[in-house]
Amino acid sequence: MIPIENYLVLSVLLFSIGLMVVVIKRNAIAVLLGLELMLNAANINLVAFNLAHPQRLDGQMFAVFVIIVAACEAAVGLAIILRAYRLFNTAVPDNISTLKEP
Amino acid sequence: MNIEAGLPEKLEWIRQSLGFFGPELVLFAGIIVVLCTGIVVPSLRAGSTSVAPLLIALIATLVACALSLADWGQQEKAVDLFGGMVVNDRFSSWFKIICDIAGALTLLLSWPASQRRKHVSEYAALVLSVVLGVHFLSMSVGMIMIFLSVELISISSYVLAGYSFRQEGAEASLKYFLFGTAAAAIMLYGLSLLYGLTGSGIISSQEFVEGLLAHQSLLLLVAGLLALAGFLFKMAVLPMHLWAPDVYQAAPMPVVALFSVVPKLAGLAVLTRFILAATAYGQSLIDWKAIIGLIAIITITAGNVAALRQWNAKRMMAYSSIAQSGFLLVGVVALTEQGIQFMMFYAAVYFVANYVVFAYLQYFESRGVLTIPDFAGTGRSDPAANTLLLVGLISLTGIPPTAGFTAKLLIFTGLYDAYRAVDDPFLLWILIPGLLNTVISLFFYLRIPYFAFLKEGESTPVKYLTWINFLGLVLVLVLLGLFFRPDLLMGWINKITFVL
Amino acid sequence: MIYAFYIFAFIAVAAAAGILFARRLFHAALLLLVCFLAVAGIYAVSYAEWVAVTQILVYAGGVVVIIIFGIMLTTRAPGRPTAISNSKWFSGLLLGLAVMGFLITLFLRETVGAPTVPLMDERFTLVNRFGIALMTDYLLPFEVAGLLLLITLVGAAVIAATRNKNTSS
Amino acid sequence: MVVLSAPLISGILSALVPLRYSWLVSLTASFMLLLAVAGAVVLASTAGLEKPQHFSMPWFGLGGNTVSVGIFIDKYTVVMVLVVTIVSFFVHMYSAGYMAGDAAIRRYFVMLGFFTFTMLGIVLSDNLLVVFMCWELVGFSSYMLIGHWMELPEAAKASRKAYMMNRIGDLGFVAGLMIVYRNAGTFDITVLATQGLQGWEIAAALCIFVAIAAKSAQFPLFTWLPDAMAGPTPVSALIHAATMVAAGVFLLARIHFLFPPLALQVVTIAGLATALTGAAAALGHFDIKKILAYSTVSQLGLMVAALGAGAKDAAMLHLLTHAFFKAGLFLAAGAIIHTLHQAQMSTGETYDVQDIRNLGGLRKAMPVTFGVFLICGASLSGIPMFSGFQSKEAILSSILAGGDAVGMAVAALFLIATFLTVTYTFRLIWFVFIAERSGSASEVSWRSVPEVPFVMRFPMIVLALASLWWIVSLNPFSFSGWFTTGTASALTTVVSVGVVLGALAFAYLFFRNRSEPSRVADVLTNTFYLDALYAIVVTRPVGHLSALCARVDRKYIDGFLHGSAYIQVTLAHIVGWFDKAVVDGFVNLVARLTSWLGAFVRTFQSGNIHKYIFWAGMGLVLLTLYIVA
Amino acid sequence: MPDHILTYLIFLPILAAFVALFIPRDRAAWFRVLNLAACAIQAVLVIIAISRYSHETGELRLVERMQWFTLNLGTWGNLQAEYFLGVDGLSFPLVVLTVFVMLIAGISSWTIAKGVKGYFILILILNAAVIGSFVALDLLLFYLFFEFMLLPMFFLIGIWGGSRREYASIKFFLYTLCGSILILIAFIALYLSGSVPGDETTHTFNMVYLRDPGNYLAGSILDPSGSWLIGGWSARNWAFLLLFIGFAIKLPMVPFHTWLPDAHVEAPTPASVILAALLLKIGGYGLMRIAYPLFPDAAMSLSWVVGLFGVVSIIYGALTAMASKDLKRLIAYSSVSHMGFVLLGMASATQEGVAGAVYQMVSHGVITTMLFLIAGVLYDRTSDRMIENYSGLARIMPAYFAVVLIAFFASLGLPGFSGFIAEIMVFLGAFRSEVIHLSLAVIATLGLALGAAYYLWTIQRMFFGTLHVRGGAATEQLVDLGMREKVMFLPLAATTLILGIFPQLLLRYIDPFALGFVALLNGGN
Repeated sequence: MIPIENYLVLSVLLFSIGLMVVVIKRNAIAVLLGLELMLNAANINLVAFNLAHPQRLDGQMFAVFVIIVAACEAAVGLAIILRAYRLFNTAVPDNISTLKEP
Repeated sequence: MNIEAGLPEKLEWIRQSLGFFGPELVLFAGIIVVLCTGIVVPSLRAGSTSVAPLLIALIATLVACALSLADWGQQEKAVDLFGGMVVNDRFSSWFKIICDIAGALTLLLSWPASQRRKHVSEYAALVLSVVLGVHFLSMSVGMIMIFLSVELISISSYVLAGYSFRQEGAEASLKYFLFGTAAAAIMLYGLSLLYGLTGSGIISSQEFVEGLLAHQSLLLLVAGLLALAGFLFKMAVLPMHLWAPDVYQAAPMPVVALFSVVPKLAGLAVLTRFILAATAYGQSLIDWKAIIGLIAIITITAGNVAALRQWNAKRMMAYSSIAQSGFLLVGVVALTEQGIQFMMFYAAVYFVANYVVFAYLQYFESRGVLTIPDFAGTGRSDPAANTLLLVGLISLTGIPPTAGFTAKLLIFTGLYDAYRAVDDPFLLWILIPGLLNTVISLFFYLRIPYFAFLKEGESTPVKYLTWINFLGLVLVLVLLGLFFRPDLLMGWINKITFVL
Repeated sequence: MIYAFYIFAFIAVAAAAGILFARRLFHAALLLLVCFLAVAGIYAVSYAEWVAVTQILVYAGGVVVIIIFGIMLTTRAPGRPTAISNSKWFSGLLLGLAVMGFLITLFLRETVGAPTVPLMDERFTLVNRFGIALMTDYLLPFEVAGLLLLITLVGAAVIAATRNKNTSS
Repeated sequence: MVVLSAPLISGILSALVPLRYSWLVSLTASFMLLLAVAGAVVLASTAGLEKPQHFSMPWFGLGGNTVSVGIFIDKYTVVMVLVVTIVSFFVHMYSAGYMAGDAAIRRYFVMLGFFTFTMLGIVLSDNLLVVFMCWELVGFSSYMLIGHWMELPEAAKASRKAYMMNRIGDLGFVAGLMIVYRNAGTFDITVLATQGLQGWEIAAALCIFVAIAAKSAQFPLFTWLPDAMAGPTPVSALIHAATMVAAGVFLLARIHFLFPPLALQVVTIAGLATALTGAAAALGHFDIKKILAYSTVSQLGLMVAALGAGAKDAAMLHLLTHAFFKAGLFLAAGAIIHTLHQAQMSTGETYDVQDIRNLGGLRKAMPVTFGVFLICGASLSGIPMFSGFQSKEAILSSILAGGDAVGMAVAALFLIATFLTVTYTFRLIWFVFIAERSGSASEVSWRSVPEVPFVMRFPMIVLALASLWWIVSLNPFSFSGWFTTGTASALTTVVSVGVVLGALAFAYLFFRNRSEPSRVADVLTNTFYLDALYAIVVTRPVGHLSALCARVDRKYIDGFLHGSAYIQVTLAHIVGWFDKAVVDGFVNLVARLTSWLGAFVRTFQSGNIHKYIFWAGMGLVLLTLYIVA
Repeated sequence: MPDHILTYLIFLPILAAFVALFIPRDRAAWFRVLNLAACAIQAVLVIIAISRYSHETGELRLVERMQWFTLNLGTWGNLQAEYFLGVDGLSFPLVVLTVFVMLIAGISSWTIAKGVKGYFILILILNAAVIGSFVALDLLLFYLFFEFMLLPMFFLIGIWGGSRREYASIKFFLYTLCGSILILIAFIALYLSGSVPGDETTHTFNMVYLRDPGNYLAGSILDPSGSWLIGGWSARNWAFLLLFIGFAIKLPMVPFHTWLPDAHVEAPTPASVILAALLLKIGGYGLMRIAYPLFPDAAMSLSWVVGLFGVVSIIYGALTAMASKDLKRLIAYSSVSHMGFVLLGMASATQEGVAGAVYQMVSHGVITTMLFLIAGVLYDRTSDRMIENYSGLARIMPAYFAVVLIAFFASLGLPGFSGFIAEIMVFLGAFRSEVIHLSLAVIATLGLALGAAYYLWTIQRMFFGTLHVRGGAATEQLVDLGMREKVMFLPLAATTLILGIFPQLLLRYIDPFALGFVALLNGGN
């Protein structure tokens, strides 16, 4: 039997690596990768916790919906990134900052 | 275990649930019809700037509003729908009604030709989907539904934020998207932990509360905070507020008006439900009130002081809306039935005042007035518009004779009452800076009238009898009316009951 | 089975860390694919076959493909790979390690509840149960997810369809 | 009522006369005053002198009490009413000539009528509060009349000084009123006379005496009176010689019962000091009106001293005689000034006509004036056969009546003052009328100066006649007449006559061979440097204090707001967050502080999405840590 | 009650303002006439009110009372606000004064040239708000009117003001708003603690109910038993202090006065007039209507503070006035000084003192109107108010000089004018008071001398001496008063004179109030 802590540690690792990717990587697509990692981390939690309640499917079902949502996010996100790329000629948000405190 | 067992009952439940889903179905139909008009009717497609989609969407929101109102009568007690994923009660109906009207007003504000340059049908569909998402969110008690509704609102919002189709629009979209997705991921992580700790995915369920009480630990606190992050993001509350000024600055004005009210109130609704559950109806050891109070007071202060030095009217209103979220949270802090009722009153008043302000900001924007110094001299050329705007701003500040005063008075009364009840000095410490912040807020709210009336500028008189003035007048009369007869609105709100 | 878990877990973390250190965006995307597959493996050993399959189909088959598509479209000069530059190592590591350390400490200190071995219902496979649940208990989320996809479609279309010359102020 | 209302109507009428007919003013005003005189005579004859009469009616409610306004008539009142109305009438008449052609003649007669009215108010009122009101109002009319020629800087300054000094005295009156009200609950003089104060008598008496001292030009508050001579001479005659300044003496007599012995001693000392300093100062001056003014100061000092010594009747008698002869002196001086001004206007010369160094030998040119001056001067000096002798005699014998050492000392000082009086009077008359001024360019023109017109001459003559002995008693050596009774001992008569004659002789010998009056001492000319002292002790400190307050106001109270804001600004400079947006008019502490905070909040808003996410995450972590901690 | 005079008084100007909305903006004369007509009708109403007012006892007259709203606060009970109007010996003279001054201000507004429409609408709103504040007997209603005065005044100063108008208007706004926030805090505490008699669950804003200690809920924050301590001090004392400071800012009292000179100097003449003659009175009125009667216990124990600050204001204001170079600034500081008498009289808690304080409010309202109009006359002609730039004006402007004399001497407390009666009553009251030390009264008398000093000095500098004008203006600009100006000054001068000679005309209204006020204070002690 796999102890639940193992799942949790794994998910935390993925989550924080995802967070690091989000903060560290400059390219918007790389940031998107990090975000996907974070979502995955949550999914691992959901699946793992569902093990405690085998007669119900909440966790797994949640995970499936998260995957769908993640796909939507990715699609819209990429569309937005592409558009920004087209307008600014870069996919690095740091180089796009017309909007900030004056 | 027989999985088929109870299947007919479940189906029956779904069938009955549909009966309570009128407004949502109307909105959904609205989305489809609007999209179809865009695709099917070639003449509309050609121009893509026709008002027809707006009209249809407007009708859809109004019908949804009417249906929500009609629901009101039957909602003596809350009804669980769709396997307990959502709950239909007066609390949600209240927010639904406000958001429907807000959606309708947004569509009205989008009416001028300058606001509909491209993709009108898609625009209308996206607005409707935000409203629909809010409908879901305000009813949601299941984590899955919470997450899905948040995402539904978010994804539509990302697109709407960039609807100016200019550079900064794209930038705002991008920032909004990255920040929003991060917030969603954090919230999701928190929700997953909460699910693990309690074993239930429905926050209003008995199981969830028992699970919470069984796990009064630091981990629960962290999980709750992570989950809160998502709601705070929707409300634009510290520390999840950073997206708001940039997005507000770039998005088209009707969309900003929508953002400043609709997702915020939905976030507030779900946050209230969440906090009610998280405190386990008063049995929890973790002092969620204090946490929310802390967040609220920091938010109010930060929003107000940051707004002080804004010269861009929209950015200023972004910070203003951040601060106002803080005031809304103060209503949650009290976490008594009255406290929440006052918060709902405040929400309604805030919504009206905010729409007055944004309606006029849009009006002035169309005349080339973007920054606050641009307002110089407009008081002379356009006194009617500026006066109505002034009333809106006064209401946001909370000065008589506007409903904003009554709302703030009630919010603080609720807080004081909570203080009396539990004798927690912390609540008093929220009360005092809250009042002081009213003074601070005056400075930036009155900066627009200050420039408009006091500073000299070129002025060419304009017509009074415009539709925007009519709209503004109606809204302003609501604000004034609610000051003189707040009982009219509170009478309705008093009918909303909670399981506390 | 526990070994399989550890192997998958190791692969997933390693691939994730690889993303962090990857020099080229394309490599990062591929590492993400590896990570996704490993996570799918973890789902598989956790009695969540349906999730695993969805993971592989949607993530590996969909998301990663879109991302790679996106990488290609944002490549400035064709043929030259997009390098990903990093910044804010300090703040990133600070935040990430803080979260990591904090949560791991909490997890190890507090008992979350021991999972039990799921009791498989013999008459229905997991897929059956999923199907029925999806059409009953989870009907509303299912519909909303559909709506979400529709909106995504519309939104992406709006964004992509706007032909905007690179004229900016 | 006629007495009271006639001057008021005169004032109002004067105001209503159209500008074009302003010559009418003097006519109507004089006529009204004649009515007042008639009323006063009737009053004097009917009211009788022995039995006081009292009428009053409620005026307004003051707390639980009622302030009434009413008339209280006794012997002193009758005397004062007569003096005021008669002198006022003659001054009105005289002014008709003196002020003819003045641009602001209407204002002049308005104020003159108003003054007479308020003066009569002081005299007739039965109520301390009303007395105080009239007291202030005579100050106001005095202010207006001194400053009548407003273009003259010294007139403007003198009027302000007079009013200010009176005002300061009035503070004492207010304080006295407060004490009276606190301790007695009423202002009614008749009630106060019967029930007295319950405690605080000395404080009340001294407070009120401060007011009296200011109004009656007592030491050390007399410096305003010489300056007040900048006003028209008839005004000086009426207000600053005969009536207003005597109001203090009158009030002192009227509320004598409020003064306990200790307070009376203070009064005596102040009176004597005034008498001596005034007389001495009169010797040191060259301005004809100033000399007369100091003479007035000195004589008032004598009256006050007499009152302090308990000689009420005698003091009032001297008030009466003094009013007539001093008014006569002033009117005569006015005649000289008026005439010489006219002469100057025809010759175009400019010299100070009031300076006795520029005068001399007027005896021949203006015989009537000389005669008047001589009679009144003799009365002032206390030469027998003139009223002044009798009233001084009355005072002296009253003082000595007690027969104790203090009385002797007071009497001795009194005689010294008399000696000085004779000296300066002689000096004045000698240099103005008798001594020839040789080599003066203006001498030629003097030969031909005309005597003043009849409207001016008549009042002078009447007043001179009134300075003779019969006004007191038919017996020129007795003061026991219609007003006072009693006899002086032969010794006092002899001594005083001796002093007077001795002084005359001394003065004649001293001044005979001098061609020009010399400066006696700077200390006298500058009236003991009292004004300089006031400047150092009062005026300048108040000025500095006022400037300080203004500075505090601008610098510290506002500056507290601004200053703490500046600190914030400096900080903001250092940090680099300061921008010009701050200087937009929200100059205040709160705004600065908050905008500093605002700048802090805004620094997170860098536009960098990575930072946004970082700070959001960090915010959550910090929030958690805060809650956990 | 069928009598709605007070309602008419309040809503007539609002109606007029509404009518003015529909008049074309270039018809300046119409607005003037409209404003005058409104004021004239108000005057007629006031005369009717005077005829109906019987002044024997101190109770409220012309009462109008309606439910405004009742808010259900759930388990906590109800919040009741009433439309509750009434006048007594305190407010009635002030209402009459308001109508009178508004009429004069309306006449003096004829010189306003720019933005006439907005100007008169603001004036009319101000009119309604001031009257409303004086007659409202419900705290919420009072606060409504109180706040309502803020913005019109802000704009009047800010738009029609002088060169530093923006600074002045912001400063005015900041100060007054801070004051009103303090007041609001106290009001909230009041309604949280007070209830309708016989119904513990209904919280009320009704001032009359809140005067009765029995109507406070036991254990509430302002429970008269004083169980609540904040920082070791009774919550009632704190609430009194909040109200005191809040109203003292409005009064204004040293050291919260610095908004006043700036606001006055920059405001257009009619606005200065309204500000000084009426708005300052709201401060004194608020103290006497709300702070003192609702917290008699705290008021009695803190009276020495009130008195002390009153004396400080008297002396300090006078000294600062003396150093002022600008005529209007001088007048403004003189207002500070004179309003100090109101504080002193109030603090004495004697019938004389209280009546004197009310009398002083009315009298100062009339006199200061004249003073500001005087400054306005000069400013209209030369746009220069520096005292040192003028000399010898008396000769070329005799009528103006006469008015100046009357106004200045009335202001410095010459008997025969209303100011004297007020001040002497205050002194007499303060000196025999048992709650403040009598030395305060003695020190305050110095204010009389200082007042004389700065006025006389001003007269000497500006009106006496030889004629010349510095600072760019030509002597020819200095024409004497015109007919319209004479019409403005005449009733004012007559009023101050009549009130000075026949004080009972006013005192018969004030005395019953003062009697009741002192009884209330002593009863609460």
